[in-house]
Order: sequence, then C-alpha cells, then structure tokens
Amino acid sequence: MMAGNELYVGTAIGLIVIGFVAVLTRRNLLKIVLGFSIADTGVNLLIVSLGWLPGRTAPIVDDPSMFSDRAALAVNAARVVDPVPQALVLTAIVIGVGVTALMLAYVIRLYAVGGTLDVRQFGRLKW
Amino acid sequence: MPLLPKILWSLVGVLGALAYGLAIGGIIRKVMARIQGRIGPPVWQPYLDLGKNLSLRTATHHGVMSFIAPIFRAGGGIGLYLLIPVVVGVPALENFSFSGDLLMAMYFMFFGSLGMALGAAEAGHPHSPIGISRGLSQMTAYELPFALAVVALVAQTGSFSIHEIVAAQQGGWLHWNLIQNPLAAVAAFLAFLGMNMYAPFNIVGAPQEIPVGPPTEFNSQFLSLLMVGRATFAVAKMVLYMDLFLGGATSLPEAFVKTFLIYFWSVFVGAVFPRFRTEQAIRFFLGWPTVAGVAGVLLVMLNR
Amino acid sequence: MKQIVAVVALATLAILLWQLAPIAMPSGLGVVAQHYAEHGVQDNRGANLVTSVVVNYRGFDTLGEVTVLFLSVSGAAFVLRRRTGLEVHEPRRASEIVRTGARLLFAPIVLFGTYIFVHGHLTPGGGFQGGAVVASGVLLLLLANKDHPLPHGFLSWTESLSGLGFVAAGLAGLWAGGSFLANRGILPLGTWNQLFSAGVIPVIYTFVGLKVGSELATLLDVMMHAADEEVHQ
Amino acid sequence: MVNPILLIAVSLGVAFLLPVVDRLGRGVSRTVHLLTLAFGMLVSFRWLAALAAGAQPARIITGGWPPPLGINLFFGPLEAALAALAFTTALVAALYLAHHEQVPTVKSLVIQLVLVVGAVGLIMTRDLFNTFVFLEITGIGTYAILSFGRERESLESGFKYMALGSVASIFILLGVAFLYKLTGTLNLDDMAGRLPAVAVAGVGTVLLLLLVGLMAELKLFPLNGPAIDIYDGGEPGVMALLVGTTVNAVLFTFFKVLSLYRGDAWALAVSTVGMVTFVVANLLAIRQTRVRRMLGYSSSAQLGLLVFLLPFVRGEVVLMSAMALLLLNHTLAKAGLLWLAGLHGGERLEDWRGAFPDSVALRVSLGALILAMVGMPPFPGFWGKWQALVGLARSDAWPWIVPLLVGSLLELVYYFGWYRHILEPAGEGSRGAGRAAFAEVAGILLFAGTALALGVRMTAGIWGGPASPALLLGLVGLVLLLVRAIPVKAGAAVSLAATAWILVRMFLSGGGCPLWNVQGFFVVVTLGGALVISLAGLGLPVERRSFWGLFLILVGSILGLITSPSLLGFFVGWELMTWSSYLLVSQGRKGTRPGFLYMLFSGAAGFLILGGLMVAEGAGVDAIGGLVQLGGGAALAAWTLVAAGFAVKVASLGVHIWAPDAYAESPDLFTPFLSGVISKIPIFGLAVVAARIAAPSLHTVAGALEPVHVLAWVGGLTAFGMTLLAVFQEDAKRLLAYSSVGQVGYIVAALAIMSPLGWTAGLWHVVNHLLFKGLLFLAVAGVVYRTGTRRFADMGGLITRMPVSFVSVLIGIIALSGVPPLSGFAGKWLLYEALMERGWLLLTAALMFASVIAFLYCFRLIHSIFLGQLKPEHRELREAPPALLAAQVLLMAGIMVLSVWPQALLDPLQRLVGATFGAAGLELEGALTLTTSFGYFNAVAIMTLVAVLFVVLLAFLLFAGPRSKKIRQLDIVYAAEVPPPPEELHYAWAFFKPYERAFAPILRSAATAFWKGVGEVTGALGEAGRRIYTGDAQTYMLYAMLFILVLAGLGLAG
Amino acid sequence: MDIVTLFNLEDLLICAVILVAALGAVLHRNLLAAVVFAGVVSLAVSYLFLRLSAPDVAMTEAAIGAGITTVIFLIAVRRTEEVEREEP
Repeated sequence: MMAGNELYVGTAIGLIVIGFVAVLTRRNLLKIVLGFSIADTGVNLLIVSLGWLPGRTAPIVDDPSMFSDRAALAVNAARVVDPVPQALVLTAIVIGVGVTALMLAYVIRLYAVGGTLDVRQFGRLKW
Repeated sequence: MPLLPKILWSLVGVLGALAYGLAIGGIIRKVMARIQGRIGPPVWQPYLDLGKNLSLRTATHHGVMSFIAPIFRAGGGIGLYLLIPVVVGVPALENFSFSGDLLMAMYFMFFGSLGMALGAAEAGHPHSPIGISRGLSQMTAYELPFALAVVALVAQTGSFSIHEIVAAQQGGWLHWNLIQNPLAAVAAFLAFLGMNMYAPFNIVGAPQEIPVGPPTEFNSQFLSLLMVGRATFAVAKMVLYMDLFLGGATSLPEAFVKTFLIYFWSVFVGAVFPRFRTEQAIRFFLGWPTVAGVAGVLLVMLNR
Repeated sequence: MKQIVAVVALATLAILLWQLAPIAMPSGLGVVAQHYAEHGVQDNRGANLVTSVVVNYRGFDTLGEVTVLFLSVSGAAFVLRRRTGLEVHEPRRASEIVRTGARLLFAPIVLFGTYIFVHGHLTPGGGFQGGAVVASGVLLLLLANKDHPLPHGFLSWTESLSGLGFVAAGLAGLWAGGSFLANRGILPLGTWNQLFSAGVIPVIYTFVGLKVGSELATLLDVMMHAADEEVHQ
Repeated sequence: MVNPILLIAVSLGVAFLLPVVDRLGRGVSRTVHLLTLAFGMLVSFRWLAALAAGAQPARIITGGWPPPLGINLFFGPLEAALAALAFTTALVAALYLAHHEQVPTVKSLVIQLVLVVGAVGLIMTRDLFNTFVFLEITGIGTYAILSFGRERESLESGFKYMALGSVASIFILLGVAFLYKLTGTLNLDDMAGRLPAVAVAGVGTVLLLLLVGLMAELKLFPLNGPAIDIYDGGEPGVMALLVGTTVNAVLFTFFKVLSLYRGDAWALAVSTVGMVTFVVANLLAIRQTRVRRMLGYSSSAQLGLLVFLLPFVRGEVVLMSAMALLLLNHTLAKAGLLWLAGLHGGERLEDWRGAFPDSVALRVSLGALILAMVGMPPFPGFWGKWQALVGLARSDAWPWIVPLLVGSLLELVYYFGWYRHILEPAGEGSRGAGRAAFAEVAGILLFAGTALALGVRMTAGIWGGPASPALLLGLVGLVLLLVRAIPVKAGAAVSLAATAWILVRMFLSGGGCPLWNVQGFFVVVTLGGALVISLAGLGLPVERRSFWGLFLILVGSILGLITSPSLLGFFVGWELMTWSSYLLVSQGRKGTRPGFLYMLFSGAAGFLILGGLMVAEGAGVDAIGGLVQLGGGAALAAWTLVAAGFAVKVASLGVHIWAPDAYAESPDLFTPFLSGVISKIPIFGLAVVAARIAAPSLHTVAGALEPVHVLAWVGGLTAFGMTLLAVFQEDAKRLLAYSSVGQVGYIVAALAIMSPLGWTAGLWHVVNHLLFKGLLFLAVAGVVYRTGTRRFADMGGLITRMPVSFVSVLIGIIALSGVPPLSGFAGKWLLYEALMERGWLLLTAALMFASVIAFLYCFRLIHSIFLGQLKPEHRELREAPPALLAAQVLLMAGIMVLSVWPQALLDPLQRLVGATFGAAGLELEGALTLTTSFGYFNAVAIMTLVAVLFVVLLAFLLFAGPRSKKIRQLDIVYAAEVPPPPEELHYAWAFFKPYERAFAPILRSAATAFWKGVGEVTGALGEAGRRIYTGDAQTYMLYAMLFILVLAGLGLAG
Repeated sequence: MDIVTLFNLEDLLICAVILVAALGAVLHRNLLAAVVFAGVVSLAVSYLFLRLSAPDVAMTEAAIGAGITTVIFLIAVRRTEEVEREEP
C-alpha cells in the first residue's frame, strides 16, 4: 500500500473529535470556544491532507527555465501538490480566527453580565 | 258540492259537534262521579254553564290577548273539526277536508294550544304560566308516539289524505288499522290519553293547585268561547281517531257509537289511575308508547 | 448522563468520518487543479500558484474573506461596545526588558511583515500572513505598555482605504479586463519572478496585508480595552 | 443594464468606507448607508422588471476565468426577486433600527450593510466554497447584530445561535472539501454534472455532512432551538431584517445545493424534516404565552414548509410559483409583525389587549398581517398554499397533504389566540404606537400595503373579472374599512344602497328571474338579508366604526363564493367570508372569546373542505361543474370531506359548541345576518358542491348505507338536539341561537333527501328561516337595545310598551313553529311529504317531535319578554327605533306574502328544482292546491278559513256579551286572589324545569366536554414537546450530532 | 512492514504531540495552560503543513493560528477567570 495520508487524516479526525468533546462536555465557555478552535484546526489539517500528493513539492515555480517552455510546465504539473485545498484552508483559517474573536467577545460580555463562565447558567430562554 | 251549501252544512256540523261535545262532557262527569260514589251534576250541566256565561251582565279582559286567546282556542277546535271528514262519502259531512290533509290536522291542534297559552300568560298571574309550562311539556311528550303512529299509518296507506286512509280501511272491521297495525294503534291511543287532559295526565289544569288559571281568568263570553273550543276540540279528536283507526263511519249513528267508545277509553283509564307528575308523564310517553310507535313503524317498513 | 451520550455520539462520528479516509487517499490532481498547475504560471505570471489561485482565480473568495475579517472585528467591537463601565487598570507594568525590546523589535517585525505581503506572488506567504505579522508587532507594543496610544485614526483609515483599494482593483478589472477582479488590462503581467510581475496580484495582496494588519491590531486593542463592568453584576 | 456584481462590489466598498465616513458625522454615514441600500434596491427591481419582460439572465464570471476555473455568479428572475426583497427589507429595517439603538455606533450600520451583501452574495454565487464563505459572512453578521437587543437575553441567545452555527459550518466545510476531492471542481453546476459518475463508497456520508450542515444553518427541527431563542431574546426589528435577508438567502442556497442530491431517498429525507418542522413547530407554538417566542416558532414552521416544498419544486412550475408566493408572504407578514411587536413592546399575549388604540393604520396593518400569516385570502400566502396543495394533489402526495392541513390548522389556532387579545376593546392597559416616528411605521405600512395590494390584484381575476358585483362590494367595503372618517350611519346607508342596487340590477338584467337557478336563489337570499340588516342599521347604532366595511366585504365574499364557477373561487369566497364574519362576531361586547371558538371551528371546516377540493383537484377537476365526473373512491372521499366541512360550519350536533356563543355574543345587528344568511352558505355548499359529487354508497355489514342518509340523520339529530337545548336557555339571544342552528338542521335534512320535493322544502325553508329568524333577532335586538339586558328573568310584560315588537315576535314564532296559517306550515308540510316519499320514516317522526319541541321555546320567548308582569323600571320604555321596526315590517310582509300566496316562491323553485333534477316534484293543480304523491294543501283555503273564523269569533266577543271592561293586571280581585308585589310574579326562570328533569340523562352536554378534552390533549402535546428546548447551548449542539447520526443510521450515508 | 517505516518517525512524533496537546487543552483545569496547549497544537500542525508541502498554509497557521488566536484567548482569559470552577 503506498504511503498515503492516513496518519494526517487520522490526526485531523482526532483533532476534530477532541474539539467536539470539549464543545459538548466541558461546562466552561472558554473551553467550548477553545474546542471550536481546535476543531477548526483539525478540519484545516484534514483539507490540506486531502490535497497532498506524496513525493510532490509546494506549488511554487522556482525554476526560471521552466517558464518559457510549455512542455516543462506540463512536467511541473506533475511536480506540485494540489494548490486549491491550500487556498481554501488559507481562507478557512482566517474565518476561524474571525469567528473565534467574535465568540470570545460574546464570552467576555456574558461573563461581565452573568458573572460566571458556566454555560448552564445561560439557559434562561427556553421552552 | 257548491260552496254555499257546503258552508251551511259545515255550520250545522259545527253546532252538532258542539252539542255532542257538551253532552259527552256532562256524561263523563256523571260517570266519574258515579265511580267515585257521588251523584255528580246533571248530564246537561255543561249546557247550563254555557248559557250562564252568555247571559252574564259584566265582562272583563286584560288587553289584546284576552281576545286573541279565546279566538285561537275556539278557532282551533272548530277549525280542526272542519278539516276532518266525519263521514267519508257523504259530502255534507266532509266539511273542508279537501283543503288540508292529516298533517294540516296535526298542526291545527297546536293552533288551539298556542292560543290558550298566550291568553293565560297575558293575565300576568304566575300560576297560569306554570300550568302552561306543564301543558306544553306534556303536549310535546305525547306528540312523539302520536307522530310515530301517524307515520306508520301514512306509510301503510301511502298518503296523508284522511279520505284515502279511511278508504283503505273499508271492508269489515278486519281491515281497520286497529287490527292492521295494532302497535301503531297502541301508541296512538296512549297518546290520546294525554291529549284529553284527563287523569292521569290532568296535572295541567289541576283544580286544587291552581285556583286561578283559565277557568277563573276568563269570564262571560270569553269563557263561553273557551268552552266551545274545548268541546269541539274533543269531538274533532274523536272523529280523527275514528277515521284513522276504526275505519271512519259510513253513517252518523255509527260515528256517534265509535266516537263515544273512543272517548270512553280515556275516561275509563282516567277514573282508575292517580295523577302523574309532569316529568313522570313525559317519561311515560317517551317510554312504552314510543317503543310501540317505533315498532309499528318498523313493522310497516319490513313488510313493505 | 448527557456527557456519556455526547462521548458515545462523538465516537460514532469519528467512525463515520474515518470511513471517509479512503476518499482522502491521494489520487492525482483534479481537472481544475490540473489546469492551475499547468497554466497557473502563464495566466498570471506569478511564481506562487497558491497566491494566484487565492487572489486571481478565486479572488472573489478572498474578497469575501476580507469582509469576514472586517465584519468579525466590527462585530466584536459592536458586542463589546458597552462603554459604560470603568476600565480595570493593570497594576503591573511590563518589565524593563520587554519595554525596550518592544521598542527595538517593532520596526523589524513590521518590515518583515511588509516583505511577506509584498512578495506574496513570489515566495510563500501573502496578505494574510504579512498582516498577521504586522499585527503581532503591534501586539508587542501593547504587551509592553497596555495604554500605548495606538493611532486609531490611522488604523481606521488604512483599513478602509485598503478595503476600498481591493474593491477598486476588482472594479478596474471589471472595467478593463471584462470581469470583476480580472487580472488583465490593469497592470502588465511583467517578467516572471520579478517584484513587479503577476499584474494586479501584488497590489491586491498589499491592500489585503494592510487591511488584515490594521484590523487585527484594532481587534487586539478592542479586546484589551473592552469595558469591564463590575464583574459580578 | 447595471452589472449585478455591482450590487455586491459597491455595497462592500461603502461598507469599508463607513467607519471613515462616520467621522464626518453620524447623519452622513446613516444617509450613505440608506443610499447604498436604495441603490441596491433600485438595481434589483430594474433587473427584475427586465427579466420579467424576457431579458436574458446575467451570467457573471469573476477573476476573468469562466467556471469551473473561476467563481461564477448568476442573476436570474428568482435571484433578482430575492435580492430586491433583501434590499427592501434591509432599507426599511435600517429606518426602524435607527430609532431603537441603545448605544448608537457606526458598527451597527456596517454590520447591517455587510449582512445584506452576504445575503445577496449567497443568492447569486454558483460556487460551493464561495457559498461557504458567504454563509460565514451572513453567519457572523447575524451573530454580531444579535447582540443588538437587551443585554442578558440577546447575548445568551446570540451565543447559542453562534455555537450551533459553528458546528454547522464545520460540517459544511468538511462536506465541501470532500466533494472537491471527489469531483475535482468547486462549481455547483459542474459538480452536479460530475457527481453521479462518482461511484466511491462514502459519497453518501459526504453529501449527508453537507446536508446536515445546511439544515443546521436553516435551523430545522430538531435544531430550531436557538432560532426560536433569538426571537425571544433579540430585538424584533433585527429579526425582521434577518427574516428578509439571511433566512431567504440560506433557503435559496439550500435549493441550489439540492441539485447535488439525486434520488428519492434524499428528497424523502428533506421533505420529511421539512414537514416535521412545520407540524411540530406549529404544535409547540400553541402553548406559547410570549409573543416573540410564538413568532419564532411560526417562522421555524414556515421555513419548514418551504423546505418541505423544495424537493417537489424540481421542474414543477406550479410549485415554483407556490414557493415564491409563500416565501414572499412570509417575509412581508413576518417582518411586518416583528416591527409591530417591536413598536408595541408587549411581552405576553395579554399585554396586546386592544393594541394600537391611537392608530387605525397600525391596527388594520396588524390585522392584515396576521391574516396574511395564517394564509387567508386575499393575501399571497393563500394563493401559495393553494397552488402547493394542488401541485401535491396532482402528484397524489396524500401523506403530505394531511399533515400540511393539520399544521395550518394549528397555525390558525395560535395566531387567532393572539388576535383574540388584540380585538378586545382598548382598556387603560393597552399600549399604542406612542410617539413612534414615521420611519418606524413606514416599513409596517409598506409591507402590509404590498401584501394587501398583491392579494387584491390576484383575487380580482377570480370572480369573473373586476366588474363582478362581488368584487365591487368587497372594494367598497375595503374603502369603508380604511377610511374611518365616514360616520357609522353613512356606512349603513352605503351598504343599503349598494345591496339594493345590485339586487335591482340582477332582477332587471335579462336571463329571467334569478331565482331559477341555485346560484341566483342564494344571491337573492344573501342580498335580501343584507338589505334588511342595512335598513335596521339606520336605526340601531353599532359600537365599532369598522362594522360596515367588514359587512360589505362579507357580503361581497358571499356573492363571490356563490357566483364563482371554479373551486378556487368558491374557496376564496369561503375563507374571505370566514375571517370577515370572525371579525364581526368579535366586535360584540364580550365577543372575542366566542369569536375565537367560531374561528377555530370555521377554520377546521375550511380545511376539511380544502381537503375535499384537493381530492377533486387531484383528479383533474378544477371547476364546480366538473365535480360530476368524479368517480368511485375519489368521489366518496371528496364528498365525505366536503360534507363534513359543511356539517361543522352548520354546527351540527357534536360540533355545535361554537354556535350559541358566537350568535349570542356577536353584535345585535349582525346576529340576524349570521343566523339568517351565513348559516345558509354551507347549505349552498351542500346544494352546489356536495350534491354534484355522486358519492357511491358505503357497503356496511347491514347492507348499503347511503351517505346522504347519514347526512340527513346528522341534520335530524342537530334539529332535535339544538331545539331541545334551546328550550332551557335563560338568555334570549342564546335561545334564538340554538333555535336557528336547529332550524338549519331541518334544511340539511331536507337537502339530503336529494329529491325535487326535498330540495323545494329545503330552499323554501331557507327563505322562510331568513324571514322569521331575522324578524325574531331584530325584534329581540330592539328589546335588548331598550332594556339593556338579554336575560328572560329581567324582562316581562313589554307587550304594553313595545306592541310592534310583540307583533313581530308573535308572527315570528307562529311562522317558526309551523302553525298552519303562516308560511312555516308550508315548509314543514313539504319536508314531511318529501321524507315520506323517500321512505325515511323514523327520521320523519324524529323531525315531527323536534318541531313540536320548537313550540316550547317559541312560547317561552314570547311569554318571558312580552307577557307576564311588567317590571317597574320598564314603565316608561319606548318602542324600538323606527328604522328597526321598518325592517321588521318588511320581514313580516314577506312572511305574510308567502303564507297567503306560496306559489310566489314555489313557481321559481319548481323551475330551479326542475333544472337540477329534471322533474318538478310538486304539481300546482288548479294553481291553488299543492299536491304531491302523498298529500295536498290549499294555502288560500286555509288562510280564508282561519280569517273567517277569526272575524266571526271576534265579532261574537265584541257584540255577543256585555261591553267588556279592561282591568289592570294588579287589580285581579276578580281572580279571587291578590298577588304579592310584581317582581315575584314574572315566572320566567327555569321555565321548563320538569321537562329538564325528564330529559336530564341525555342533557349532559358531552360535546363541550369532548372538545375541551381535545384542546387539553393538543395543549399537553405542545407542553411536552417544547420541553425538548432546554435552552442549554450544549444540548442543542448534541441534538445536531445525534441528528446526523440518526440520518446516517437511516441509510442515507451510503 | 511495521508502522514506523510506513511513516517516518518524525511525522509520527509530531502527530502524537498534536493529539496529546489537544487532550491537554481540553482536560486541563487551568485555562491559561489550556490555551498554551492549544497554541502548541497550532504550532505542531503548522509544522505538519510544512511536511505536507504547503508553506503558505504553514505560515498562516503559525502567524494566525498560533499567534493571534492564542493571544486573543489569553486576553479573554484575563478578562474572565483563570481557573475552571467545578460546579455541580
């Protein structure tokens, strides 16, 4: 079996699940936000590992000679990994930080208003 | 038969019915007295009462309704009589029965009761409405078995017209509806008891409880009209029952005998039974008579 | 009880996801990726394929991306807008070393950040990474002295103008190159691997870098100085 | 045309600039913000107009690369409409929110603007990852703006919403990434093309991840907890913004992404989740006591309905327009209601008692929006729901139609539960718009106005073009309703003139007497009733100024209902009649609670009928005439449903509990119309709709049982039950209410005979009942107006003070009880003849018995009011107002004419029945005696007989004995007793006590207990159901996890 | 062929560190420690990105994932409480 990316995918899934464990079981609001951040990192790792092709380098054309010759470019295509997942992850990370920032702002205000970080105290609106 | 002679004959008929009604009233009272060991008033007492009322020098009334009540009462009695053919086949005695069938007769009976009720209530004394409430309740009660009987008979003969019902019963007493559909007859005759306001269903005008009520509210000519209504009403009902169940009459004497027997049935029962309370009366009528009526109807439906 | 149900559920989810592992096995470049790999360089004459994908091919995503960041910073500021309470003053001041170090290192960090987003199309890195580095420079200042007077006006102007610049570049592409964020007709693609190559990509990435830098700086400032109500209201 | 990409680019540019522009002053930044939104709105509307006129949709590419290399956007008619709606809502929301900011900052403007950009981006983009980015933009925008409301609650609900949102975006991101890996492309259309070819295991799981992510984004059941909390905690104005922009955009995205999901399993899953959300959310809303939370449940339900329709919309144009209408209706109505909620500030339902007393416009808008939400005509929601049902019926999707109807009924329950409080008269606690600025009110008026205008335009085409009298009446009514300057009396005059003009025009126009066909007959009955009411209206004042407006809308709707050839037209008229009569019933002093009950049962009847009509539509029949072609099972189902609906509306025994209260508590002037005409509309329904469906007989164990025989017995039992209950009523109007329900029972029985004679009897009784019941109600109205009370015990002896009313009641009860001379007897006679002819003997006896019992309450009515002792306080009582008496005289004249000359009505009826059955059923031998196969009846002879007797006996009384002297009631010395003071004398209380004791066993009203039980069970279900929303963020996220595992378990994760 | 040769030792080590750090972040009661653990996770993942020949992403993860995110978490912890109170 060719050395695939089970390890990376496994780690990624591990991260996601650990993140969700934090989100679903920990009572502390900060721990929940932390859980989300870890899950996001896990997802990003998973996406990049999706685009990874063993034995290939980063999608940057650093050999000047290749530029002018069309055939070389075709060869280059076989040399690089898939750039698209990397582009997606790049955006996903920044989105992750944006959402985390907003969540933390909420947590700060919730603490300032509710005096506690226990998520069960913030369940008054129900039924 | 042209109109004028028909009207005259009807007038004669009405007066005859009135006389006969008053006579029966007197006889019944005599018989009841005798059963109870009393001598009782003379048989012609009702005639005397009527005469007395008509000759009174003073009369009082309580307003419009005091006029309308007797008119409705008498009108109801006379009207009902006029709508029922006393002797089928003899034009003189068929009155105006061609202008309305059995349904008309049934609903005309209410005409009298409605008038009675309105008049009594207008007097303003509380005891009369109590009487009316009982009377109307009882009336609705006996109406159900009677209606069932009527439905059975009409279904059997296929028409509401009294003429056809009588015609269907010709040919000996075996063809009478009394025999043809005994269950319906039972229901009808039990209902008949209620109609005549005799014991055990005479709580309506119960003398000792309601000293006021119609007999005292009205006087002189008003009271006389009430007596006329009462008499003609009784006669009309007897004739109706005769036509429905005893195959009508081919001649006057036969009519007299049959109607007398029919009337005696209610008197005979009345003399023996104590008085029912209103709800007892209602429950009675909605009990066996209704069951008999329904059975009568089912009987007809089955063998059709 | 809920904990157990949650853990069991997550275990099942893990198994479910693990079933997707075979899909994740490397299986060559997709049809789109194949084009990017082959023609990416020629289309934009930018060395860094990821940058040309991020800025040109999927430039609209990046515009969305910048909006996300802009929105979350404004949102955070909006959520923390309660200016009512008094600010809790930190008794402890950063140590001497940190303060002097901060002043020394601030300039090189900002320079390094600028380098990153200016050379986005050539070397790995780009607007987001450069911006983050610049912001960490500002962070250093804030760590040294919490009440360091940040040029809020300047930051706000940079943020707005760079955002507008990005949109303007897009509109220019629409006007000149036929479609929004197109990389034709605005700037010459220039010679490969030179600073001034890959058309408008470096310009856009610079705008992005400036915007991300100022935004993250504002974010840090906002969160640090968010009003502290009396804690146990 | 402007390139649609500018909608996003320009708005985004301005959003970036706003913080800087704000330095020049908050006014400047606010104007720039509004201008940008206005720009977006104009561009979208121009595009919408162009696309509607057939222009080509815009295919936009970005980055200079066509798909699948670059990201492409699409701007077709749907996108343009949604974008226009988004920008309009945002603009109006901005105006509203400007006045509701506790801590005004430019950030809120930025967030609002970017939110709209996100929504429009979502609508336009065709790229999957770009969709994810825009989902994030709208998501973060929503989380940010949710902190707009009250401190603690908004933060709490905002955090829960965000937590579930983050879980959703993780799922979506995973889904998108794996889909890219599988298909190699990110463009939606390209991916949809390539996906079927991918036969790798695990594709199902990937699609499931994406699907659950989107469902979590849409907050469908069981994930709608947070969505409902943000309604509860957030600022209503903000929620209105979200409903108009984000929610619609995410729904449209879900629609686009569904193209990836081939196969029935997915369609079934989506529809099931949608329908479950619709029904459950509506069920849980019933127990809500807080208005905003209820609106939250309602939104979740509506969203569920739209999601349910999505899989069906593939290619079905009818369902596409249905969805568009439903979406538009929900946005307009929900946003409007939310702004009103924000303006009013009432937390609990009770706080809305007599809402907005100071502003008519807002009160009318509130009413209109609630009606729109519930899907009543003329509002777009109704058309949407109708088209959706027709689409479903056509594809025989019966397992879906039933829950849809049940859900809609539940929706009707809680919305009218709220409307009940609003309609209560404004007390001191009722809040109004206060000093609301015009900006806040503008949005509400705009949205309500658009909904109404759109609805009226769509209704115009239904009843035979705009010139049809029905629509004219409706419009005049609308004008009267909106223009409150017109005094009430003028309203009555307008109504009188309008009805008279139409009636005259009908008789004069060609085509013979309108009575010759069923439609014409009922139109004359309706207009006759309306004429009498309007005439009486000139005398009897009405409390609410909106009475006549609603009255004309009601009459117009009835005309529309009768004259419309199509099933749709019939049902539009029906629902219009329902809500306009509901509003009129609620105008009584204590009318709101009975009104609510009236609406519940009428609504249920409406849905039953709708079900029946859908069976017909499913079989391809859309015109009333076409119902004849229905065959076999479909005919039986359609007939049963429609007949059941009419039976409920006619208040037959068992479902009658709403009628007595509704009749008794409705305004005195309206009750005659309610009992005289509106109770006849189901009869029209039976005669026209039900009669045409040839329902095959049911084969029961005892042989074939004809459905019509069952219906006849329902009518019979109603007649008997209601008449019996009428006898024991202590309140005049309630007695008449029970009586009129009983009388209608007769008509139902008559029509159910389905023979020429039966119909003649039924239709005769319709006219007769209108005449004498109208007479009785008007007379009682006059008495109540003068004495101020309705209880028998408080009246008595009024014959001296109100003689004319006495005569009307006397004539009325004689006609009602069927005593010979008057027209009542003819009705009874025809009915019994028809019944005997049909051979239903026991039913005949039962009806005879019932009609005798009617006699009891007739007497009680006239005795307790007019006879007996006159109360001291009524000594100087004046007669009823002249106009009212005029109306009564008109009705009395009608009864007299029918009594003396029945042929006047019987001739046209013969022609009508002849046209329907092909045989006359009644021979008019010698033009005087009516003969049937069973009996004969000569009205003229009887009348003369009675008249002669009356005259002779009267003469006898006047002249035979001595002149009689009138004595006053108190001076009854002649009656041998002096009565105690007058008060005790009036024997009216518990008049038929012995009768009551006799019937005690069957009198325990089982019906009320039963329906109370049904109410409790639904309530308990709602109570138990809403327990699942524990309010805890983690529980909601756990639901998300469990939801995806359950769906995976169900085999979706292939 | 045992697991080690299949993946080189370095990757295995890094992945182990990531998972352990993640568990630490989740379970540790002191929030500051938890945030640091999260930072470690980000850094390790960013190194892993390098192993997956994705330099851009590695830089982003390092700068934003490890840098900015950890900082805003620290600010948040300072604004609230350091230790996770054990509530019933």
